[in-house]
Amino acid sequence: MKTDATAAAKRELIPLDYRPMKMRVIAATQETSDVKTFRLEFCDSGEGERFTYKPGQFGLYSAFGSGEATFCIASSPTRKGYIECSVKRVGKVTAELHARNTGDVVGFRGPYGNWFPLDRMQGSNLLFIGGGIGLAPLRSVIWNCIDCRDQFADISILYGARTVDDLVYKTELQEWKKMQDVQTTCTVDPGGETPEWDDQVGFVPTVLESMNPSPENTIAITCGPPIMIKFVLAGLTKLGFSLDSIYTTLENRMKCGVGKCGRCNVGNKYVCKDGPVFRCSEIAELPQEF
Amino acid sequence: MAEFKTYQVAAGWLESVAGALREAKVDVLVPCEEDGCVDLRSNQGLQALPQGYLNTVLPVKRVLMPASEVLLEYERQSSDITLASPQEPAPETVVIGCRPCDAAALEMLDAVFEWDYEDVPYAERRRRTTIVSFACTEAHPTCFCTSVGGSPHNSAGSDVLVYSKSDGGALMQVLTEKGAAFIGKLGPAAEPTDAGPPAPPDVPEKFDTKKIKAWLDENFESDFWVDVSLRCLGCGACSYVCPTCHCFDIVDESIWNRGQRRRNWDCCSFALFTKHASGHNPRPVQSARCRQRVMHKFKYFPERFGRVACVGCGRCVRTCGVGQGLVSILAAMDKK
Amino acid sequence: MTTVTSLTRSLREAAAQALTSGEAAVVIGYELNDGEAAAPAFVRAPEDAERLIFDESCFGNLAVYLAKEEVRRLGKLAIVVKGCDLRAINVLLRENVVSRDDLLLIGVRCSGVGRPALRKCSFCEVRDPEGCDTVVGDPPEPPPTDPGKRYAEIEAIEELSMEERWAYWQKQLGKCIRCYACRQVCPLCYCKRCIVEKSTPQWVETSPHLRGNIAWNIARGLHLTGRCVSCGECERVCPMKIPLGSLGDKMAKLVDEWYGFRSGMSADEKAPFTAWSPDDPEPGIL
Amino acid sequence: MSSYKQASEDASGWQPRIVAFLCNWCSYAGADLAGVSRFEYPTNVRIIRVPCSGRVDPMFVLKSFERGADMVLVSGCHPGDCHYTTGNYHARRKLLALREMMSFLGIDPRRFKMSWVSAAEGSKWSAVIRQITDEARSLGPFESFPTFTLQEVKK
Repeated sequence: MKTDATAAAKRELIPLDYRPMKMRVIAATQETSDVKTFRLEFCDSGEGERFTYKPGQFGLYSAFGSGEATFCIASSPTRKGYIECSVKRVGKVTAELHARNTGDVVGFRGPYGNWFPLDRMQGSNLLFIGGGIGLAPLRSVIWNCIDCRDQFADISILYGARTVDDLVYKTELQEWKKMQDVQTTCTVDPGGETPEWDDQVGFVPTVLESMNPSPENTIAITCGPPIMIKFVLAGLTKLGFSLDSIYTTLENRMKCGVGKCGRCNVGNKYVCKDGPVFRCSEIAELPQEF
Repeated sequence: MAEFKTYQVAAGWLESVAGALREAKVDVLVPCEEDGCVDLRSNQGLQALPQGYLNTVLPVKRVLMPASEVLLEYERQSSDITLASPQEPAPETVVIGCRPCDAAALEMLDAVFEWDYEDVPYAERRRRTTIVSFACTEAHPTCFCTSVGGSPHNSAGSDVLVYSKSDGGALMQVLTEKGAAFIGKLGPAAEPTDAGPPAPPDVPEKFDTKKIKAWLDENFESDFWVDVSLRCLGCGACSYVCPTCHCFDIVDESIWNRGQRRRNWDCCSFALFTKHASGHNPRPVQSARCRQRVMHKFKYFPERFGRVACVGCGRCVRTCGVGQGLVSILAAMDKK
Repeated sequence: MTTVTSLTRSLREAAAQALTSGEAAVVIGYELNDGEAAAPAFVRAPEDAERLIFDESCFGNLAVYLAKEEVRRLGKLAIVVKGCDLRAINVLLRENVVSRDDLLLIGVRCSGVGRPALRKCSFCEVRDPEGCDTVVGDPPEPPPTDPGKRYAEIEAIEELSMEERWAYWQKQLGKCIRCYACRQVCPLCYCKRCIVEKSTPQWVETSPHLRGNIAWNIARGLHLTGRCVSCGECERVCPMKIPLGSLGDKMAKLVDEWYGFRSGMSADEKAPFTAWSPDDPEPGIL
Repeated sequence: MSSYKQASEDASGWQPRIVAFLCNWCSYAGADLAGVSRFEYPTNVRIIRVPCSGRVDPMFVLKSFERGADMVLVSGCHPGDCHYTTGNYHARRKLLALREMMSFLGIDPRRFKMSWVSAAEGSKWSAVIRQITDEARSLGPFESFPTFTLQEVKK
């Protein structure tokens, strides 16, 4: 079966020479002290017109001179003409990207990987649970769902960060909160609140339990730091969610993005090809190396 | 599929074909010995071809996937970037004298580099490279090709398989169109023959890959990994000399506003291989990294591409500085 | 199987004794590996001490394991050492990587290892390891040649012209594939994060081109200056057979001649790069 | 000042590039004094100020060569005069080891210089620079060192 699949794939090989497309920064927003969001448009408008992607897919962003790094596309494909990505400054490439501003050119290869199961999500209640910079991949699918609001039942968003400053997409969180047909809850870790903070205080899994969402016809999608995911999964299971109805993304290191360099290999999966979006029931069967 | 023949050539064939190829500006790579190291090199006198060499230090992999190669070059202007492809396209290359195990490994590299996405730098070189392997006449105690489905006369991956004779002549089995073109360079010196190949040397089977796969399926978590990895120092020698290991890194190197993006060999034994910028490391200990290397070759790769990612060349056994041979690990699993 | 020598027998006894008494949780020694040469062994039960051997194939320097996290986790370590290995341990002691109290040293009196004998054995002056907790083996034979030959190999390179030296090293270092076997096998390369793994800024390029290889080998050579004990392990494990030992020897010769210092001869010494004297030679300083 | 430059510029217009790491307390002040005192010296030297000559890691020197320096100079306080007491003693051991290793590898050790220049030695500074610039010029471009070689990226 595997060999058949390989043979079939071989017939329609996509040539890849690792050459990135050039993209120009058209807006840069400082989200927190160390997270910056870039809005990028293709320098070559032809490339821009041919470019399509689905929420959850990722790309490799080049800061020429420092290298490439992998980030999800944080904007929704329903918003045409640009892509956005949010970058946390932690190392060499991200520091170099942070130095880029409006008008600068960066490189982009992609989109790569799979995407959130929009087909399966149609007609279901959606529960998004994000932590920290983990809201970036969720943001793509959240806006996608909001932009096609009538295709889905209830939409709930739970988002937390360590401190108020660490909350990303602050204006969009306000926007979501104002929407009648979206339930948005934000929380910060105990001690991370400010005197003006008027939402929840507590860890995401704790707040999740107090929200007590119903597993009935609900798909949960969660992204965030590994420790949060671990406890969110435990919480959701306790609430009656099956692992089959929970999705998350794996964030292994990648270099090629197309299943060759071996870096993101977990079990017989390449996170870059078979992921980054995984059903939690699939993840349960993988070696725990992520 | 075209029917390919077997040919017979007399002593001196190598010099004449290499001469003809070099005249046609083809890069001819042959094993050469220098400082006790046999390796594939071009532009050398053929008298340097060592007799009775076991195998080259580095496998043929390094011709198709060099230890370091330029993917692209770039120049930053004030508000733009100019990109350029690497200098020259890969030259037409003929590798003469690699071993059948190394050639067989190319099928595994093909599987990785040419599924779904086609890796252009690799595929370009692959198309332009002809592989003329020398069948083994003797086996080293570290060889184990027969344990992983190969043999000293394995024709997989080769364009021509050469059976050398003691008088300097050879029997040449043509296997592909590229191989037929190579024989063409020999002209009438290559006579078709019905002669069959000599008997291969005996390479004892050391383990059963099916049993190993079955053991691996059940033993991701096992003290075995901790025990066998204590010796491992976490260097990349075994991977770098491995004909099938293909993991790579992509780095930028720049000066002022110009630079290049390079692809370099990388290795899952290195602690930094999977380490995130945040400090989180999915494989934080050497036992996990050793396990990944074995699992990838004997479980994950077979599940994905239908064959083990090992050709039994024995380089890892010979190269390891602390006697951590893959064979002893596999044989131990086999006995479990 | 060869007959068990009296040396091996007393080694096994010493190891079993250390494990039985609880003085050590693990004995790092040598065992027979697939018939051929000896390989590192980690013995954790007294009855397993029977696996241990000592013969001329025990050339590896086991001191490298003392800084390895996974090994240290096993508990208190006992280690089988030759006199030359002890020099590396002396450096680890003086650099506070290991503490003498946490270490049980089983010294082996050695008459040279390697088949044929390693070059370093031909001018060995530490055949009788000093300062060990236990020492096994008969008094060793005196070394066959004089220690004056210590730097013979590099002296041959030094005699070449500058252009010849550059041609030689371009060829040798050009072969490097950056597998880092030299670093990993080195008992003194114990940094948690090597300079080549630091990317902000990237002092040493990771690509195996000549530029990167020169930077890497100079960086490694200088980080080992005044520390290297010339155990020769880097050269032994190099898959590309680069004569790495002569880089270490060159710097050993330098600190020997300029500062009268030889690394690892005792655990109390002060390394040349942590010491200074107003009268240090300074040829060529303007 | 132009007289010096004109006298020694070679036909192709090539000029040696010299990177100089100067300690903040002595040599940098010495170079400053040379300027204030209007001592002439060639403009081929690019000065990088460091807190102490002991701060100069051999990798700084290598990086300079990788990026096209024809000569590297490290200059600090005279022995005994280090602002931090011993920094220059450490620099002396460490950096001369680098020079010896360069020499062993066949990398011309004349490409690496050290000097002791105090804050009062403006004239010595200009003499040192004149001397090493002349030497760098006679040695020619440092082509044997593997610097960056990039193709001309065309628009």
